[in-house]
Amino acid sequence: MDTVTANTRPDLRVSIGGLELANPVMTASGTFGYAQEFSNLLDLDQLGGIIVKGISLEPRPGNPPPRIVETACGMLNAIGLENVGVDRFIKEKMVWLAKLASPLVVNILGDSVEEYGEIARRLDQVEGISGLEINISCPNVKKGGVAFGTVPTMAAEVTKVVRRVTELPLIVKLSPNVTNIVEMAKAVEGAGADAVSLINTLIGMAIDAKSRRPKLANIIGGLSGPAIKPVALRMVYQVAGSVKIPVIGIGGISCADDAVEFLLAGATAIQVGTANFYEPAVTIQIIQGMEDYLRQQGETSIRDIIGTVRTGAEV
Amino acid sequence: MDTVTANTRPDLRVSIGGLELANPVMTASGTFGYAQEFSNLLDLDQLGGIIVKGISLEPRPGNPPPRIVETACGMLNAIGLENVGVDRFIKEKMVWLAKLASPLVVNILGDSVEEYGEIARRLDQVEGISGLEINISCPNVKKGGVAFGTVPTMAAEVTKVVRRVTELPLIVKLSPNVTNIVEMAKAVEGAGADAVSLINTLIGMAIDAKSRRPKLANIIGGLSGPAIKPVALRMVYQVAGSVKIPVIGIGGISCADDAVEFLLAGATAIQVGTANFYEPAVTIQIIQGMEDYLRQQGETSIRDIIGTVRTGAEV
Amino acid sequence: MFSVVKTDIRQIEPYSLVAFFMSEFQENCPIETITRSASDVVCITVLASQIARTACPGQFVMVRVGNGYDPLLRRPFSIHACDQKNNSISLLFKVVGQGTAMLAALAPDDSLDLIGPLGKGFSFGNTPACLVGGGMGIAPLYFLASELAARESTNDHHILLGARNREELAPFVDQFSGLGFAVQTATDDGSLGHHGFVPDLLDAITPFAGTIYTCGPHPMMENVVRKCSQLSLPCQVSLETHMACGLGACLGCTVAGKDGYVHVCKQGPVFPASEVKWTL
Amino acid sequence: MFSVVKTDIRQIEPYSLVAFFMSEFQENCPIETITRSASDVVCITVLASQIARTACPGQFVMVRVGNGYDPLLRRPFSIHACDQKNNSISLLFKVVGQGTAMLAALAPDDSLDLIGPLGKGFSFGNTPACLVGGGMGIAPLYFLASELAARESTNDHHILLGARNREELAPFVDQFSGLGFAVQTATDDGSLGHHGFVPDLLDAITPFAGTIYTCGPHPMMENVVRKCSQLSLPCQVSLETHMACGLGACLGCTVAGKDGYVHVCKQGPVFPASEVKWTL
Ligand SMILES: Cc1cc2nc3c(=O)[nH]c(=O)nc-3n(C[C@H](O)[C@H](O)[C@H](O)COP(=O)(O)OP(=O)(O)OC[C@H]3O[C@@H](n4cnc5c(N)ncnc54)[C@H](O)[C@@H]3O)c2cc1C
Ligand SMILES: Cc1cc2nc3c(=O)[nH]c(=O)nc-3n(C[C@H](O)[C@H](O)[C@H](O)COP(=O)(O)OP(=O)(O)OC[C@H]3O[C@@H](n4cnc5c(N)ncnc54)[C@H](O)[C@@H]3O)c2cc1C
Ligand SMILES: Cc1cc2nc3c(=O)[nH]c(=O)nc-3n(C[C@H](O)[C@H](O)[C@H](O)COP(=O)(O)O)c2cc1C
Ligand SMILES: Cc1cc2nc3c(=O)[nH]c(=O)nc-3n(C[C@H](O)[C@H](O)[C@H](O)COP(=O)(O)O)c2cc1C
Ligand code: FES
Ligand code: FES
Repeated sequence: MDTVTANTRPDLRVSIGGLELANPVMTASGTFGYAQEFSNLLDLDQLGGIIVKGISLEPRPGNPPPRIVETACGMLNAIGLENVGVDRFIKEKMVWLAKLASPLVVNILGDSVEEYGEIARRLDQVEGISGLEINISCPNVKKGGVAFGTVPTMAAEVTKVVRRVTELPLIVKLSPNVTNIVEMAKAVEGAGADAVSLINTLIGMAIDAKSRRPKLANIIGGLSGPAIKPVALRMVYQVAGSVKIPVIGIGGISCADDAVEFLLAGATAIQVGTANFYEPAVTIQIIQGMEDYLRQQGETSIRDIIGTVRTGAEV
Repeated sequence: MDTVTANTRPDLRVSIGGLELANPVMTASGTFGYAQEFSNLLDLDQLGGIIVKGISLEPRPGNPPPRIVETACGMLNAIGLENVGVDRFIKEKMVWLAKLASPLVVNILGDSVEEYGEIARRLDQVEGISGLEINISCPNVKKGGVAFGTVPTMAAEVTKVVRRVTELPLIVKLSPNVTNIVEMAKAVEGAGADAVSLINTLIGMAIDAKSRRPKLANIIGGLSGPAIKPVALRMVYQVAGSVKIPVIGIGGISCADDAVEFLLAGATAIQVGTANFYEPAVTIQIIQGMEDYLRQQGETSIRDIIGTVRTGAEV
Repeated sequence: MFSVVKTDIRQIEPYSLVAFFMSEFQENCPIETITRSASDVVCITVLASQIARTACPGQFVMVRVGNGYDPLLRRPFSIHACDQKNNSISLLFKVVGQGTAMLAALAPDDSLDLIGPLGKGFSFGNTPACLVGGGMGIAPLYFLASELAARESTNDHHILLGARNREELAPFVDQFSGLGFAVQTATDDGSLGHHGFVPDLLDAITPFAGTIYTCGPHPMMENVVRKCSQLSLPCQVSLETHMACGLGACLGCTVAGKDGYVHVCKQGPVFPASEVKWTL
Repeated sequence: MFSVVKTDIRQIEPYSLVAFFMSEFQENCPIETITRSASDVVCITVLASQIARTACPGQFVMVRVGNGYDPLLRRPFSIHACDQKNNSISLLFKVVGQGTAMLAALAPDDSLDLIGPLGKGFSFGNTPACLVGGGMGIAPLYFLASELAARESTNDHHILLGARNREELAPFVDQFSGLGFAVQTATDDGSLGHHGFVPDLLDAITPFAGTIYTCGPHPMMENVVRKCSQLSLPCQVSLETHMACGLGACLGCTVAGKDGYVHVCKQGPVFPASEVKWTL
C-alpha cells in the first residue's frame, strides 16, 4: 500500500457495471427531484451520480395528501410515484439534465412487465442517460398487486425484459420487505442485472391518536431516514457476500461515516436519500468526509476499503 | 355511549385469550429482566402484565461482548438469549415473581420443536405463571438454522407442540423479518395460538468506521426502539385485520399516544420494550396517559377504541 | 423586491419557474434577538444577508432544528419581517410541538441554519388591499403590510386580524398600527374587537373593490374565499402543508388544485384562491 | 456509607443481591453548578438527596440526555463526588460524543434526570490504599479518596494519577491535594510528573502491602493488574462497557469474567481484578 500524505488526493473512482463514477456518492431516486431543484444549493457536477425520480410510462398524479409524515429519526412517504411520464420526462427534463457532468441514472417503474420494457426502450437512446435503475417495489397489477420486489421469479422477469431492450448499465433496486433479500439479489443477478441497489423503503404506518385517522391518506407508506440504516446495512452486507455484481448501498446515509460503513460492508457505491431534504449539501460533505477517512486510514483508493469489514478474529 | 365526567375512572381491562389484564400495558420480554430489577423504580402491581426474559431448556451464556449499540432512535442488541434455563428460572425466580399481583407471562425459546414442547411442559403447572409467549425468532438447528419465525409451517408446528402440553393462554410472538406477516399470523392461529404478539426486532447491523469492525461481536443484531414503530404499527394493522385472535402490539412504544396508535390499529394490548431502559416508569405513565386519552375522547372503556382507526371517508 | 408579476406564471412549467424567479440560499444565521410572549409566541430575528436581500412577502424559509436526527426534517416558517438595511429577517411562530419548543429555547449566541427564500409569495393585485389574518397566519401578512406601507398611503388599505383572545392578538395590533394602519379586530372570546370570527369583518368593509390577501387556519380561509367568490373579489391565500424539502423535490406538500395536485412549496405557498380546490 | 463488605458477595446469586445491598432512585435533579475546563472536561453538580444519601464510591448513575429519542439511551457516569451535607453529587466527564456534548451545554437552571446509585462500588480492603487513575478514570477515585481522607490519615495512602498532558491532569492534582494527599503524576507528554504511563509509578511505591484501586483506560488497567498479580497485591478495578439499562435487566453490559460472563452494571462496575478475564 502506498503511503498517503496529507496532500495526496485519494482516488474515489468506482465502477458500477460499466458506469464509471468519479466518486461513490449518488443521490437516491425520489429524494432529489429532477436535480434542478437543488442546483442553487450544491455543485451538482461534484456528485458521483444522480438518480432522478421514478418515471412511469404514463404521467401519474400521485396519492392524495397528506403524503408525508415525520417519524422518530425517519419519515414515511406515500407520494404514489407522482411523475410526468417518460415522454414528458425526455422532452422537458432531459434538455437541462443532459448538460450535467455527473452520470445520470433514470429510475423506472411500471405496473406490468411490459410497461417496464417499454419505458426502458424509450429511454435507451436518449442522450445524457448513463444507466437505468429498475424500481421493483411496485405492485404488479396483472398478478393481483403482488409487488415485483417480493417474488424472485417476478423480479427476474422484469430484469430480463428490460435487459433485452437496452445496453445501458442496469441497476435493480431491491425492496427490503422480504424474508430473504439474498434470494432476490441472486434472482436479478441471474437475469442480467449489472448491479443491485438496496434498500428501498420499509413499509410502515402512523396514526394520529386524536383524530384516529392514519397520518397518510394512503394509510401505509415507505419508511426512510437514519432509523432504517441498521436494516439497510445488514442487507447490503448479506447481499454483497452473495452476489458477484456490484452493490449500491442505500438507507439512512447521513454522513461520511455512514457511507463508509456501507462500503466496508461490501457496497461499491452509495445513494443518499432523505438526508438531502434536511441537508441539501450533504452529498458534498460526504465526498469530502470520505477523502478525510481514506487519509486517516492511510489508504489511497476508496476501492481498497470495499468489503473490508473485519468480522473474524483477524485484527 | 355513556358520558364520561372528569371523575369517572375509565375501564382499562382487556382480555387476551383467557388472560385477564387490568390494563393493556405489559413489559416486553428481554427488556424488563425478571421484573425484580425494576421493583424500586415503579409499582409492578400496576402493570397490565409482565413478560420475563426468554427462557430456554438449558442455561445459555449468551453472546460475547459487545452486545448492544445505540442507533438513530433505536438500539441493536445481540444478547444471544442469555438466561438461567427453565429449571433455575422456576427454582430461583418464581418464588419472588409469584408474589406479584400482575399476570406473569413467560417467554420461551428453543432450537428445536421438541425443546419448545419440553420447556412448556415444565412451566405448565408452575404456580404464578399466567401464560406463555413463544418466541419463534430463533433458528431451528435441525432445519439448518432457518428461523421458526420465517416459515409458516414451522411456526405452526411449534405452536401445535406447545399447545398439546399446556392449557395456559398461548401467545405466539412473530418476527417482522418476513415478506408476509399475515401468513405467519394465520398459520399460528390455525395451530391453536390464543393470541399473537408482534413485532420482535428487525435484523440490523452497525460497523465502526474507524476500526472497520462490526459494532456487535455477533455482527448482526435486533433493532428495537422508536425507530421501528412505523413498521410495527403497519404489521399490527395488517394482522389485526386478518386474524380473529387478539393481537398484542410491540415496537417502539414510548408514550401513551404510541400505545393508543397500536390499539386503534387493532391491538388488544401492547408491550413496552426498549423504553423501559431509558424511562423505567414509562409503563405507569402510559397507563395514566391512556386514561386521560379516553376521557378526552369521551370513551368509557379502552375496549371501545380497539381497531377504530378511521381509514375510510367516514371522518 | 416585491415584484409585480405580469405574466401568469402558472402557465409556465413549474420547474423552469425556479430558474426564472428564484434563487434560494443556505445560510448559517446568527440570532440577533429572540423574544417570547405570554401566549407562547416566539419571535426570532437573525442576520441572513442573502435571504433578506431577495425575500418577497409570502415567501418562507426552511429551518433546521437541532443538530441531531430527532426531529429530522426542517420546519417551514413564513418570513414575518425583512429588514434589508440590517440584513435581517424575523420569524414569528407559536410553540406547538418538539421543533418549535427547541427553537424557542435558543439564545442570542446560537445560530439558525436556514434555506430560503422559498416559494412564491404574494403578487401585487388591484389596490386597495385587504389583509385578512387569523392566529399565526398573521405572521407573513406583516411583511406584506410593511411593503404596502412603503409604497402607498396606509389609509387606502384594510387590515382585519383575528385570534382566540386579546392576549394573542394585541401584539399584532401594535405591530400593524406601528406601520400606520388602522386595524380591525375579532376574537373568539370577544376580549378584543368583534366577538366572533375575522371573516365577519369583511362585511363591514364592503363595498370593496381591491384584492384580498389571507392567511390563517384553513376553515377561516375557506370562509374568506367563500365571501370573495360571492363578491367576485380576487383573493390570494397562503397555504400550509407538511413539507420535507421545501424545494419542490420530495413532492410531499401536495394539495388539491383546481385541476390536479399542486405543490405548496414551489407553486405556493401563496395561490390565487381560484387555483385551489375548496370544499365551500 | 462505604460499608465494609464482609461476606464474599459474589457467592450470592446476583439478583438477590439487589434486594440486600441496593436501592436505586430516579430523581429529577436541579443543576447547582456546571463548569467546563479548557480540555473539554465538564463537572456538573446536582441536588440529588436520595442518591447522595446512599451512594458509595465506585457507584454510578444513569443520566437521561435531552427529552427526545436521539440519543435514546441514558449515559452512565461514575459519582465523582458526593456531598451528603448539601445533598448533592457531582459528575465529571469529558465531551466525547453527542450525549456528553448535550450535557455540557446545560445551564444551572436546567435539571438532570438521574437513576442511581447503581452497581457495586469499591469495597474497603487492607490498608494502606493505593489509587491508580488514568484520564477520566480518575473521576470515581476522587469520591473514594474523600472517604479515605474522612476515615484515616491521608499520609498512609498513595495517589497515582496519569493523563495525556498537564492541562488535563493539573485540575485533578489540585483536587486530591485539597484532600491532603500527596499526589504522584505521570503524563504521556511529560508535561507534568513522570514522562510515561501511570502504572510505571507503581514501581516507586513498592514494597507495598495494601490494596490497589484502579480506574482508567483498559490497557492501563491491564498493566496495573499485571503488576499487582506479579506482586500478589489485591486489586480492585472499575470497568466500563456500553450499557442500556444500568439495572441488570438488558444483559447488554457483559464482560468476560474468570468463569463466564459478568454484567458490569450489577456485579460491577468495580470487580476484584481476579474476577475478570484479562489478556495479560
Ligand atoms: C409555508 C409554511 C409557512 C409557515 N409559517 C409559519 C409561521 O410563520 N408561524 C408559525 O407559527 N407556523 C408556521 N407554519 C407552521 C409550522 O411549520 C409548524 O407549526 C411547525 O413546523 C411545527 O413544528 P413542531 O416540531 O413544533 O411541531 P410537530 O411536533 O411537528 O407538530 C405539531 C403540530 O404542528 C403540525 N405541523 C408539523 N409540521 C408542520 C408543517 N410543516 N406544516 C404545517 N403544520 C405542521 C403538526 O401536524 C402538528 O399538529 C408554516 C408552515 C408552512 C408550510
Ligand atoms: C460505569 C461507567 C461509569 C462511567 N463514568 C464516567 C465518568 O465518570 N466520566 C466520563 O467521562 N465517562 C464515564 N463513562 C463513560 C461515559 O459513559 C461515556 O463517555 C459516555 O456515555 C459517552 O456518551 P456520548 O453520547 O458523548 O458518546 P457517544 O457518541 O455515544 O460515543 C462516543 C464514544 O464513547 C463511547 N461510549 C458510548 N457510550 C458508552 C458507555 N455507555 N460506556 C462506555 N463508553 C461509551 C463510544 O463507544 C464512543 O467511543 C462511564 C461509563 C461507565 C459504563
Ligand atoms: C419522498 C421519497 C420519494 C421516493 N421516491 C422513490 C422513487 O420514485 N423510486 C425509488 O426507487 N425510490 C424512491 N424512494 C426511496 C429512496 O430512493 C430510498 O431508497 C429510500 O428513501 C431509503 O434511503 P434513505 O433512508 O437515505 O432515504 C423515495 C423516498 C422518499 C423519501
Ligand atoms: C435487549 C433486548 C433483549 C430482548 N430479549 C428478548 C427475548 O428474550 N425474547 C423475545 O421474545 N424478545 C426479546 N426482545 C425483543 C423485545 O421483547 C421487543 O419485541 C422488541 O424490542 C421491540 O419492542 P421495543 O421497540 O419496544 O423494544 C429483546 C429486546 C431487547 C432490546
Ligand atoms: S416540500 Fe418537498 S416538494 Fe414541497
Ligand atoms: S446495562 Fe443492562 S444489564 Fe447491565
